[in-house]
Amino acid sequence: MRTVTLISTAALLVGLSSAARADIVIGSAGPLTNSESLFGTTWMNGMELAIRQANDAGGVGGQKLVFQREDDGGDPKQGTLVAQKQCDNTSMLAVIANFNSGVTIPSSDVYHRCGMPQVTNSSNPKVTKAGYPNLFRPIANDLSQGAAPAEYALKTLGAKKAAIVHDKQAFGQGVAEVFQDVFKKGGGTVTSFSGVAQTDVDFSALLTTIKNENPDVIYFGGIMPAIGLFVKQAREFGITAKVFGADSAFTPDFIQGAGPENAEGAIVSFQAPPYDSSPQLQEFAKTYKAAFKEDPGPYSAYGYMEAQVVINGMKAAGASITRATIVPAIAKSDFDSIVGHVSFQPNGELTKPFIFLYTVKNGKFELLK
Amino acid sequence: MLVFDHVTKRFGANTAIDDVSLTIRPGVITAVIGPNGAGKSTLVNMAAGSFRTTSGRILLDDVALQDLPKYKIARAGLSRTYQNIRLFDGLTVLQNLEVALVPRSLPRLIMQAFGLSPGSSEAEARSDCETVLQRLGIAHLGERHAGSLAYGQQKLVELARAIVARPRAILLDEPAAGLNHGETDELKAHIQALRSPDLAIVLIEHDMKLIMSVSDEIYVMARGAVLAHGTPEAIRGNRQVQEAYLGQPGAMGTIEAAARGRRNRIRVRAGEGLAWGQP
Amino acid sequence: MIPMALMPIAVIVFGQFLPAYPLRILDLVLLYAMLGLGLNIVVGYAGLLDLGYVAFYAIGAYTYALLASPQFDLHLPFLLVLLIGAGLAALAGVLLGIPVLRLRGDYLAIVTLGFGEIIRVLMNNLDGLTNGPQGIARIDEAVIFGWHLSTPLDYLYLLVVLVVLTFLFVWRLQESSLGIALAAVREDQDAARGCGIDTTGVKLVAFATSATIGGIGGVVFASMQQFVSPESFTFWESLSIVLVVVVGGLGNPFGVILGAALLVVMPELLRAYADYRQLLYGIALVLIILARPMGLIRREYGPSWLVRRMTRA
Amino acid sequence: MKVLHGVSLELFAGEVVCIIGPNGAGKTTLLRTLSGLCRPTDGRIAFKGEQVEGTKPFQMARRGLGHCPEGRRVFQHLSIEENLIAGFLPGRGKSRAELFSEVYTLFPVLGERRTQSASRLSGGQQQMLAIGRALMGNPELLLLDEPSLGLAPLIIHQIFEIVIQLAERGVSIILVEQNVDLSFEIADFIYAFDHGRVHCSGPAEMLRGDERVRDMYLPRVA
Amino acid sequence: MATLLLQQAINALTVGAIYALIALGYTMVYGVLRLINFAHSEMFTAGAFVAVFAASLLGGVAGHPGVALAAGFATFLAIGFLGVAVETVAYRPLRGTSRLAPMLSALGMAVVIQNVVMLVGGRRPLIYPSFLPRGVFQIAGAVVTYKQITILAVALVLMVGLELLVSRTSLGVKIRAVAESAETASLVGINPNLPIALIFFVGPGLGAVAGILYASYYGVATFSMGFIIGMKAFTAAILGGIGSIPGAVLGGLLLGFIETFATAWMPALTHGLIGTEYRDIFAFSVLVIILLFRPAGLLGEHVSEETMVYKRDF
Repeated sequence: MRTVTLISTAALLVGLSSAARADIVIGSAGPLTNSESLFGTTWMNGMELAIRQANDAGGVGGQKLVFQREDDGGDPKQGTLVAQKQCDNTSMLAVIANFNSGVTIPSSDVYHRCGMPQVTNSSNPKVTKAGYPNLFRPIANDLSQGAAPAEYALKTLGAKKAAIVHDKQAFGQGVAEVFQDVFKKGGGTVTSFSGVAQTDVDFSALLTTIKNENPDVIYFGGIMPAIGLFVKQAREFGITAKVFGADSAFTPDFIQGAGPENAEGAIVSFQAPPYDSSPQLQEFAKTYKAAFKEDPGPYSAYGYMEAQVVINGMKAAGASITRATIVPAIAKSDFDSIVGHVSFQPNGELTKPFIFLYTVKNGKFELLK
Repeated sequence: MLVFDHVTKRFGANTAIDDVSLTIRPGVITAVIGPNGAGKSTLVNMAAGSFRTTSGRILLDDVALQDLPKYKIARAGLSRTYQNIRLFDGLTVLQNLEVALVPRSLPRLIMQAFGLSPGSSEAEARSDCETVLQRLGIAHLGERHAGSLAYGQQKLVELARAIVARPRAILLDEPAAGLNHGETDELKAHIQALRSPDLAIVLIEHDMKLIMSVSDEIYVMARGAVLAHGTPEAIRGNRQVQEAYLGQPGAMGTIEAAARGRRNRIRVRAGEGLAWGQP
Repeated sequence: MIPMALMPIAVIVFGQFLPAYPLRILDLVLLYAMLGLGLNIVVGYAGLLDLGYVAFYAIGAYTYALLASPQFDLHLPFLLVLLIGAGLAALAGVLLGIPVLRLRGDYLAIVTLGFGEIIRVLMNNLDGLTNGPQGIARIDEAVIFGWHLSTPLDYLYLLVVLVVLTFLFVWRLQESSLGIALAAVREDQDAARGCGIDTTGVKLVAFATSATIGGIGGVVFASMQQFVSPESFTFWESLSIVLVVVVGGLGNPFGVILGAALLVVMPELLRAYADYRQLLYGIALVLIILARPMGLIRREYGPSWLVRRMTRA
Repeated sequence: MKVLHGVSLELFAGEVVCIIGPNGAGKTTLLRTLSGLCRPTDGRIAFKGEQVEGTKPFQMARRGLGHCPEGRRVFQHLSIEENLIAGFLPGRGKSRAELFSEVYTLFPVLGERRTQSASRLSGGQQQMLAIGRALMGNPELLLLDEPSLGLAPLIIHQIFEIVIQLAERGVSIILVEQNVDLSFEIADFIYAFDHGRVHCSGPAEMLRGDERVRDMYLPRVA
Repeated sequence: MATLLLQQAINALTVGAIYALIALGYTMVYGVLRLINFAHSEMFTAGAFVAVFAASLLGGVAGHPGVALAAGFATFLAIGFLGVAVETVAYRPLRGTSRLAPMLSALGMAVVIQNVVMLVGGRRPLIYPSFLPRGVFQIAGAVVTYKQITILAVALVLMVGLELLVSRTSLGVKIRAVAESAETASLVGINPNLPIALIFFVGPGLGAVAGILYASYYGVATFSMGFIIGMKAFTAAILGGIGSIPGAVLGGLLLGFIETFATAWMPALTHGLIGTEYRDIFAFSVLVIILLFRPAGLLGEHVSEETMVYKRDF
């Protein structure tokens, strides 16, 4: 009985390792089934769009590109498993992974061991600390994401007092801390720096305190739907301070969730110019909607751009396209993407991180600067 | 010697046991009888530590039991059987008995589990258990799961579990309930065999034939108090006891008469005789 | 005995031929088998439902993460931290056990659940100590007497050894007087007390022992991942370990190992179904439980049974 | 009425049949099979001329079979009156009020304590409640499983008097009892069981007169 | 100060009422089957999504109380039937095996339902159309919304109705009889499957209503919102004494108050040492403390060791 089990397990495990072989496979891993799966799927849809377009244009070096999505469930343990699976797949030449910093940190270790070119969307500054040459981050990290709003609040709005709230998650707390540092250094006062439970939907207790502090601005480091609810409840409490949010709030859902009248005037940072700000982005949004029957998600444009980074790298890799040749090719990236100019520092960070601030005006996002 | 010394138990406003004193001497079988709700079970449960006494003391060979936790009472040498059988159904009969012989000190248990102390006591315990099972004539059931046994056998296993740890006092709570005459006779023999100079035996029963034939001393309880105390003969003749518990001597007669009266009126099965099944 | 001894050897030999990804899966199977064997002491042997087992696992993992990483720039040796982690987990088990073990059934379950959540929230909130939600990265690789463990195969060796030791230990425990006492507690706590068993005491021992194994599992996990963050220690993780035990077979070490294999491999097999993966996992789970409500291998067919059969044959 | 499982027995309307025999002889199982809690592996059961094997217990109850299980099993968390309400079956010829008053007349003590929780009753009273609860279904056949278990002699007498009264009213009764003396007194017909078989059977008076039966089943004179 | 307290009390009451409604579903199922129904939290989520669908069939809820009521009722029925179906498929075959098997089967069903909601209802947070009347009024300076009043009223009516059903009607007697022993109940002519089905109809139905109220109150629904709130509602049920209907109500309200007041005052009392991020563990800490003193919850029946034979828990 047990020998049978053993043999069948063996067969199973061997079977698992021989994944589908294809011309050139680009992998991706992110949350597809948990509470963040909205971000994960729409992000990957963006990549898929770029890859389809590349294939329509003849692929890379005559070879077709195949896109493989993997679910890491936002769980570090699954992230490393997926990373290993992708490493073992010899036809997989690059990955765009992961979405959560907490997953990217352990998985980048695995990718590094097999020399896999890795393009990540996770923004925590720590991600690039290990100094892996195969890891690239073509987006602004939390440092710029938190800094830009703080500077705007200080300089343009002339704010003196800020209340900071975050959701006790790696991303939310990260940007909130940066905001705090920059705001304090710029001479502002932080009246309170509070965390809320990640699943909170009721902020009335906290808002009571904040109301008494009477800050000029409030920074909320967190994601939807929490930020929508927060803004809504803040306004219902009669708090009129300017509210700042991070990129995950850059979605119509935020305006709807908070209610257009409440969201009015809120400021959101985002690493891309607005979808209607350039013909390319408008085109992207249209194509996306045609392909996936829904509006792009907050990270779709990043996904698209990150896939472009990989594809361009492959094109530039020369005659033999391998993991080893793609890495230096990506490092030399130098092109204008739909969201901004991409070129990397030696540590894999963008040379010039792009960050844009938007404000909600008449129920729509409008570029501030 | 097991002594209940002015024991009182109240449940809220209800007084279940009212200033009861009993002395159960070792070497004799002491029966406690009385109508349902008289407080017999409460008394047993207090001695075994399931209920706390409201006041009074319970002593086993000068050890005060009333404030000890249940397991310490068992360790002090008091063991019991239950009105509703409470065996460890998922364990074998032998394991059921071994439970009563598990080493008392926690460090020793841990040492054994970690393989740091030799398992000699385990082997010893096992042979003790087998001896007891043999005495009760159920040695062949040792490896069976207790839950799978017939009711009568379970009662015997429970008795075996109660005596395997060589207690100083044993409380038998309705051991004959649900047993038929043959089984009751067998039980009677086992109870009589328990009699030893350093064991106090308390028997709570409704089966008067068993009580009268096996016990040396009887306490009759009613409404939380001792109604009478004496030898079986004295109790049998006690009028108060008859009224409160036994029923009038003629009671059986009235049932018989009623049954006969009815039987005369209904049709008896025609042509039915005594039939014997095939063995 | 011989086939049982052959099994770990077979696993190691088998591991030599596996690519890294299945090897990592195998590592995880073994890790969960070990956690399952530990939890099984409480759930399977003593009949107490512990829904917060992940707390002990987390304590082990964070112990290693704090004592062997750049976080405080401490780099204590693996084996030492293994001992410390196991000890801290045991201590946590005792500290939790003393107040809660007199609760029965589901009340105990919910309090342990609460404890698990409290530990996770603490890990998430004590930023100064645990780095909060950011987690602790770049944890040291395990080094045992000069042997650097870095590949999945290295961890396979370590985990095989640990699982074998755990297996032998829990088997020994099950057969010892303590095991009998725990079984009595499981079957009828009050009657066990009436037989002179210090039920709170033995439950505490079971709780602490199980916590210790969880702690060791945590230390190994942290060294294997080289990264810990509160996300790895959610309530769902506790439930997964309970699933390993119950799906495999309550109280049966063989069952637990089989359960770990099934529950770790199944989601990996379902990877191909991307969006439907969790849905299919849920359906499979229900079907497995409906098919084998008492677990894949029933309690009585444990190692002792096997040995009896082998010797008889 | 028939049970076949190596066992055949029958009962006529209005009869009191008693089943005796050692523990583990299958007496309780027999009753459980009759009321549908167990399914016979083989054989047939007919009740009021209809085949009923495989019928669910609650359907048997609705056909007029009352079962007082071993150990009484009153609903401890319910009041006495609620226990009786739980046992009431509409559409069996008598209204709830009628049945209430019947039960309270038979067992005045239940009437006195009707709002109290059943858990506060003594063993004898619980047995009365269990019988009363079965009577709320206005049964034609009543199965009594060891009604004397754990009861004081005085109470046993009271309960058996009630049993006779019920029989007088035309309720058929199957009684499983360890107390052979009493069984012999009130039964019309007796089946003695052993090892899942009918060891011997016959009218009570005939059995009582038989030497072998007395040796086997009646207590030796103490 | 008094206004602030009053305001917080009103908020607490609203949240507590929602917890209580969900807790009822847990406690009823537990009372009858001794089963922790992990799938219940997903009934709550599914209810919120189904209601929107039902309302859209009826032409949208905006400003039309009749539509909201009809959609709510339809949802109650739909989720009720879903509950019965889940019981039939996933729990009934496991009756009488082990206690853990149905519990984990319920866990599997929770995963299934959540993923179905995700795949059908979408991953996007659903901006929730309010099923409740809008508007506010003031009591002693505290702002009370009509939403809050409606939530309290709906919860109150449902809870009182349920309590009356269980304690006063003969159907309730049957439910309680089956809860104590399905076998004995069947012997006295009760078909045990009916009360159980009823429980699995009403419990999820109430959960679904709670889902609608919750989503309407906060204005958003996500497919994954059930898990954490389910866990808290279950805590509430345990807190009140599981199996007891008034206990679930008390537990739910208490939990609402603990969370609201602890998050409001704890940061001030501890000078910011313990912030609102600890919200989730206030509830658990209180739970642990209460259970230490009352091992069967606040209104749970204390079972004496000797009157009830407590064999194997799991």
